[in-house]
Amino acid sequence: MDNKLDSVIKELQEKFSEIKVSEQQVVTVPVEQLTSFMQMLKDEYYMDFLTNVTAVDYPSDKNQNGEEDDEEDKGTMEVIYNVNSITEGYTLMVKTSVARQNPKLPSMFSVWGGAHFQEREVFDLLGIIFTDHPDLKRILLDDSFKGYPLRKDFQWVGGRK
Amino acid sequence: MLRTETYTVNFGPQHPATHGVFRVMLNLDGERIVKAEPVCGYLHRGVEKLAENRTYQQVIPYTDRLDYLAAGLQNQGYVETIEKLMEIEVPDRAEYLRIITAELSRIASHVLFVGVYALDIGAFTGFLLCFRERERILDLMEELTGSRMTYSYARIGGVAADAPEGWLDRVEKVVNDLPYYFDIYDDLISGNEIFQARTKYVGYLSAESAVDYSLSGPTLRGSGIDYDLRKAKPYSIYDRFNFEVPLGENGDCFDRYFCRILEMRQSVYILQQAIEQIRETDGPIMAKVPKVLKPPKGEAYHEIESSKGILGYYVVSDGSNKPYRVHVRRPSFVNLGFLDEMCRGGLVADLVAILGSIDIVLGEVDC
Amino acid sequence: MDLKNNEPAPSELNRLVHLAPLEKVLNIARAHSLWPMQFGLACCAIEALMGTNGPRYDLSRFGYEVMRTSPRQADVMVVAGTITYKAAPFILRLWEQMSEPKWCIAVGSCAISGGPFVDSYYVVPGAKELIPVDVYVPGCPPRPDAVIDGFLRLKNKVLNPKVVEG
Amino acid sequence: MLETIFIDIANWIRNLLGSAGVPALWNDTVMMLVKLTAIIVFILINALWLVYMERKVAGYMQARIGPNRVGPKGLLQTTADIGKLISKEIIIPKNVDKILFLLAPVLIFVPPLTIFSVIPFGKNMMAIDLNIGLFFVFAIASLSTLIFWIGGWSSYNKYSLLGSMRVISQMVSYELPMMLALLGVIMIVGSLNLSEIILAQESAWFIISQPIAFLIFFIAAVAECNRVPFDLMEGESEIIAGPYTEYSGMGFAMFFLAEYANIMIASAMTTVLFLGGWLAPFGLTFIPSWLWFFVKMYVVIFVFMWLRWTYPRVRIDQLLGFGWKVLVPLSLANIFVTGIGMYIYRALGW
Repeated sequence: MDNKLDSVIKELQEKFSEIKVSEQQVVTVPVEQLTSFMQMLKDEYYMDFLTNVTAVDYPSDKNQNGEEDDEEDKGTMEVIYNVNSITEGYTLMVKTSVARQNPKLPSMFSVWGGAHFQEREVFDLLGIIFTDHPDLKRILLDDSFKGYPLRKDFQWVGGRK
Repeated sequence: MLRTETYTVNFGPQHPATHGVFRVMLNLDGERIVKAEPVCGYLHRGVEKLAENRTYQQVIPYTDRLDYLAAGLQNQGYVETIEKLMEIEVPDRAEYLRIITAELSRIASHVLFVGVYALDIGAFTGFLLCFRERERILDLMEELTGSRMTYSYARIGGVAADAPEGWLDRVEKVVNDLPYYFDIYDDLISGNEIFQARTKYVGYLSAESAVDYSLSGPTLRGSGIDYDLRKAKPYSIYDRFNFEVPLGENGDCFDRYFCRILEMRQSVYILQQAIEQIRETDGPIMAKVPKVLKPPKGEAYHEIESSKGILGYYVVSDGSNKPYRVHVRRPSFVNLGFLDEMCRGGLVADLVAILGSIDIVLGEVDC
Repeated sequence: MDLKNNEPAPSELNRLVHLAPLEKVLNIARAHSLWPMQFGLACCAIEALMGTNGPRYDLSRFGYEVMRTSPRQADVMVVAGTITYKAAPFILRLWEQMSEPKWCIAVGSCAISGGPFVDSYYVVPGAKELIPVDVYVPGCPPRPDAVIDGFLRLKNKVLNPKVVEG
Repeated sequence: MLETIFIDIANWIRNLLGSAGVPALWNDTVMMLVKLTAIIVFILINALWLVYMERKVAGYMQARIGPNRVGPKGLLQTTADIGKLISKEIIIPKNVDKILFLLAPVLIFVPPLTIFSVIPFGKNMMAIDLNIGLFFVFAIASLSTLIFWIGGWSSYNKYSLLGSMRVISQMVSYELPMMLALLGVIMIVGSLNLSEIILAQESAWFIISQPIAFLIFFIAAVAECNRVPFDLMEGESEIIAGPYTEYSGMGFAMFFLAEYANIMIASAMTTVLFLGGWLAPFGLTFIPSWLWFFVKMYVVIFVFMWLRWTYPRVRIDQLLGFGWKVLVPLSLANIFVTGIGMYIYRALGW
């Protein structure tokens, strides 16, 4: 199973020169190529099942991989996709990062319908905007809620007295 | 001149068929559904944010309260993720105990589903009868973990306590009794003509759209897709057991319902094997884990097959004793995504049948 | 939160008509027929509304099993579960829709004080912030026995209104 | 002695009034009032007791105990419930049609009360001996449809409206097969008088000679009473409480009790039409006729409850489809077969 995935990743690396692959086989894709990359995953590698979409906020002082930020003092947000293949049995973690100041990336709804709710959730809790999403609005929090709670700089008052 | 128009009905948040605080904004034409828009978040408690301010062990009780009907599975999913992150080897006996609690949780959850589904369709007796069986399972869990619903039994690196003396025998007895109860459900509920008329060919879900919309669990398998993580990508020690993955044929409400009934019977097989095997397995129930957990920098995504579908945990560690980010991929939440399309053209009563057959738990939907 | 705020507002007190001896008889009737509203928020609802009605605990022995789904016909609001800011307005509304006399039982830590979620950005710390609570049933979630005990305490309270007035 | 106890009481009152010099017209009026009061008390007590019985039956069917705390064996449970409901606040929501909203729960008891005045509880035991009894019963019973609808319409609530529309369609489509099924019985008896229908069953109950009619009638009766599996009107998991959603306190209690009064009527009619009414089976005439009537009625009521606690609910289109596509043709066929049977019967000269 892992061998299969290895070969898939190798092929992908040949096709997309910009992608980075970490030791745990996490693929990092630049935002610009995300849609074509994902479409290829689905069409050519039978990755038909988008399990999970989530995002992590990395303000400038925290960067997980120890990489340097391109922009000065802005930080990034990483969007993580976990894609499974029901037929082939392998699973792949795809990452992309967007600037924290202007978090925008294309929606995966056109590739996998399952992105619909999960992207809405990411938008709701982290404020990442998925362009072309058919119905991008808050899903868990009410519409009048201010701020995005899962961002690291979110300030709130708990009920503890 | 005669004129008809659609109107909007708020189905919920307080409504007996929504299984908690969940709202469906219905656009109705007479009794036909034109549009059904799910509105969730009434139970959004911010677990993911809270977890960032808790130590790794302190997160375990919060996972209980996500899917409170099958807390054992939630615990298992979370601790296995952390173990994957820290590369901890769990002792065999602990694995078996986890499997037993997980499968018991699965049965308890499915039993409740059967009852609540019967109630949704209108059979009140089925609802209460299912509690009779559920109580027996809860008794076992209470004896083992001290709690009826929120177990917090799994620990990072093992389980909280070994099985008390004679507990396994009692589990075996209950497990051997269960198929008899399932027969009763088949007689009272599944075999009922009206029940079948209400659920068969209702809420059709094609295999393609089920996969496309990332639906999982019995909802997916009801459409005939063989995708059970216990079989497809065996985690924990599921590769040691013999069992089958029940599949539906038509992808309607009845198939989704019946898949769960069959799944319970498979869980019984797994439990019987697990009890047999754990008797021969001695040893510690906890791996050597430091008191203060500080996983190395990195991330881990791990998914298990919960009673509702694929339950994934994504944990990012920054090297401190608190997780940097915890995300839960909740099956109930994702399964809701296709509700609108499934309901369109149906009647109000169909919505109840469809929503029930997805088997959502609001704690999990809203996180 | 101090205790004073827990008492019902004076206007609400005035709405309860006191007819002395008749009221006593009616109180006996009320105490033995507390119909809960079928309305569950979270985990506790499984125990408090479903488990107690199940065959083992059988709340119906006391005659409290008639779950009304419409708030108009219910007597007791069992707040079982976490109240979030999104849910708070409609819980308040449901409470206002219930007809007098009505009572409230807060079941579980979350409904008492916010429980394990008290630090969250989206959780109301307890039902007492919204509505007057008559009986608190602690636990996370409480056992059905405890919920039945809560009902019986409420029964006592209805039978002896003086007990709580002082 | 026991057989005629109620008739004796009635005669005693009549004689008492007569000996006191009350004119005959007044005497009759008083007697009528006494009888009606007796019926009202009878219905109310029975409805209360039926609620208790239902909860007990439900309890035992669900491996529970049921109410057992208030009074001996919980017998006073429903009394306490009614006591509470009387004292509850009656909410009149904004925007409701006030007059109709308040009128509906009052009117809901009129049809059951009226119907019970023509039902023979025992030999010669009926308030009014009407020669078009059967016709009268169904004419009045249809009225309750309207009253449910009034309640749902005036509530200004979408669930109520849905529920009341369901009531209308359900009642209309099930009254037809009900009547048609009874034509078989009427053809055999040749009379609409309920007493004569009972007497015609001296040799064999109509459940034996008209089994199809019985089945259709019973199914339709369950539907007319809005009981499971046809309880679409208040289908709790779908439309909250249907037409009663907005009713609180006594308004709701009236609807609640009327449901049981309707069950009593349905069971009483089943007893009269198909189970031989007050006729004693197997020659067990030492048991008074009115007791037989109650025993049979309660057996039917128990079946009603049994159904309720076993079956799920059907969907509205299935309900209507079943009524129009199955029951109506079946009842028409039944009339046809009965007619042929009667022709052969007469030709043979029995």
